[in-house]
Amino acid sequence: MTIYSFFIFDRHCNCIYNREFTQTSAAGVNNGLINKNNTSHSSKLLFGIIYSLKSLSAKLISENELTSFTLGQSFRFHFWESVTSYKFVVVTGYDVDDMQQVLVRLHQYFVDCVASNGLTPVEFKWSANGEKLDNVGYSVICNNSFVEETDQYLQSLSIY
Amino acid sequence: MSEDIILPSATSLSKLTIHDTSKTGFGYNPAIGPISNSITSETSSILINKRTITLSSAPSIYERNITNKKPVEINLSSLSFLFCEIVNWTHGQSRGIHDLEMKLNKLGYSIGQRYLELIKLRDGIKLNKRDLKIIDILHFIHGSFWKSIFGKHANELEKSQDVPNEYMIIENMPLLAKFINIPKDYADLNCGAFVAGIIEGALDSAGFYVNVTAHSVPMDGFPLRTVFLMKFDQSCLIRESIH
Amino acid sequence: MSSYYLAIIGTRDNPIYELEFASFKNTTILSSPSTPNTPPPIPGKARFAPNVKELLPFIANSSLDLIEDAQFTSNQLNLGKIDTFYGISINAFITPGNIKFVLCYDGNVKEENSIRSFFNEINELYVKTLLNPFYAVNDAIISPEFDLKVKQLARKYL
Amino acid sequence: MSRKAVGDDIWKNNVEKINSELFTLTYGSVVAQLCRDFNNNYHEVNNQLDKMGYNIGLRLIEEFLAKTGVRRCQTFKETSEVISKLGFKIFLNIQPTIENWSADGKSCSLILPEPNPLTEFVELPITADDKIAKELWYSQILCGVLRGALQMVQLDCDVQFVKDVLRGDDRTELRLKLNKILKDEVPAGED
Repeated sequence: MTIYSFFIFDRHCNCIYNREFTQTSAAGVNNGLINKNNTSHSSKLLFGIIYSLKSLSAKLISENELTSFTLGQSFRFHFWESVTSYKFVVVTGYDVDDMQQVLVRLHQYFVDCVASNGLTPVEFKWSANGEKLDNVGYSVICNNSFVEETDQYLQSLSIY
Repeated sequence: MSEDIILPSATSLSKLTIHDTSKTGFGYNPAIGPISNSITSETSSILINKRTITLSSAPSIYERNITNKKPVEINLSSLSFLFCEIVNWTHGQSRGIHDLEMKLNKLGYSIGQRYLELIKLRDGIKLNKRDLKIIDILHFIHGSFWKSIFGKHANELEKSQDVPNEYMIIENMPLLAKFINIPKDYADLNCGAFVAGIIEGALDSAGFYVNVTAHSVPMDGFPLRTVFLMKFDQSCLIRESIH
Repeated sequence: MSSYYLAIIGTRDNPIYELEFASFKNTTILSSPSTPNTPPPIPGKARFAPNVKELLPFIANSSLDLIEDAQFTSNQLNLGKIDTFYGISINAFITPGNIKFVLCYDGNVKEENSIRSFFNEINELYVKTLLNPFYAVNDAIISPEFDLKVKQLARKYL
Repeated sequence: MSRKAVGDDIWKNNVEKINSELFTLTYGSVVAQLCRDFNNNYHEVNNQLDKMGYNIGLRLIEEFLAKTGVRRCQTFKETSEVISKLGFKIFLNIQPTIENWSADGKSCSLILPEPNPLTEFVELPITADDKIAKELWYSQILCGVLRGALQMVQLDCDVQFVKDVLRGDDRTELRLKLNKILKDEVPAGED
């Protein structure tokens, strides 16, 4: 059982947070990558798959929300979306079952550290070179307390 | 503008000219002087017969009870959201962090002027006194003033060991800083500048000319601990040595 | 029956409000035999002699020195009677924010308690004025509502 | 539990509260400063307050949803109920009444109680020219907050004041109009 990565997409389809964990025996600070692959092909692909699956599941079974899906025998993608269209995705080993509570908890960190903190942006308009755009702030979450607290939380889980 | 920087008092938003005469017979016009509102036979009869008259269709602050009304509460988040937006907006208007802090100080200043009079008024006629010594007014600021605004007393009040005109009020858990995580491009901004302005406005009004700055000095368990450093004008010290 | 001049003076010695009035009390008793040509006096209207009237702002202003002396020696808001000048008595009051209320009046010794109550209530009116975000310290108080309230207090207490 | 009861309950047990006066004076200080900065051009002041409110709305909605657990509303009537009984209650401790529904059910009025935490202590200055009473919407920030918050839940709305007791009107009335329900944005290159 493993947690591989954690993504947040905003309502403009941008990957505003991307955290990839490198599994080492010494779980702790700064293992892995933070916001390195937000614009990567695989990030975009992931969003595309989620987008399609979400539409599909809404068409097939109304009242049912997409929660997770597996790819082959190695990965399970866990999905939760806020009413405000922030999409939270955690990628784990395929043997991890339900992560809904974890995703809701991650959203709470987002509320406390990002949304409630008026000096960090919540509108993440995309700029290709990662530059700050007028009045819209940075394109990714680069708020230390959010990074620290979510890292700490995810790494404290038994499935990590 | 230069005057604003020395004494951050606001310019007037409403002015009357010599041509403005009151239709109701009430209202003072400084351009005309006491003739503008002298008692006429109409106003006299209104006053004598205790007639109620309506001067404006808008509700009047003068009809409200401000001294012993039940305190109304709102969500701390609302203030926090508002305050952050003030900082963001002010940031856009400022040339650098120092300028931003000055502007926040100025906004707080006018609030401090108001709070001083309001809180003293609420002490009631018997207890409402003017403070004559620096130490007395500081006890007031650290105590009932702080409590009225922030719901608790400030944590400490200290006098500088080395500099005779310096005092410090220390707050371990500043209310407004709670949700604010200063991003990198705000450098060493201290949002306490706003509260420093409130203190400065109150002290200046009370006749204790002072410069107040906010400094974050974290301690174990109190990452947001803030020291408000007050440097009093020499004239205050001279006055104390005379009286 | 005496006449009064009230001045509220800002922190830069600038008048922010003024009012001339006379006691509203005993107005009926005073119906002195006036000639048919002169209208009866308006109750509450100040009857300072013209030469005194001109001097009132200056009298109020010159009392500021005395008030400032008291400012950091007395912790009371109400300073009581601080001076007399050519038969004009002067009472004063300082708010915690150092706004001064000066009341000049002719005639005899006044009921100090009435003046104190008058001042205290004006102080409350002043604080209400100050709480309005569109009012700044040292602005003239032009609100008709304020003027009305002050006059009502004058009628009530003096 | 009724919506009102839910709002009251969250307000009572799940909100960190402060004395409203600091908020009132802070907001007043900002409005007065804007009037000076924009040289009494009140249209610009309204715009700026609206913008600030919009930015607040974008964030406030997150805290709101996290605190209330509200999911998507089925009708705009339901949305307006949530705004009044939960939103206003939790953030400003007031509950505006909703009335004046349009026939199509897409616009309604919120009547704010007076005084409220924004306008307590406020009187518009009366001078010879009463421009301020004709042009300034003192509480305009609320329009921005609602607009921003609603946009985040995919409701594109117009929000504006139509009456304000500060201007001498009989009540303070805010008009809410639903323009359209926004669709999920589609990633670039996907159709």
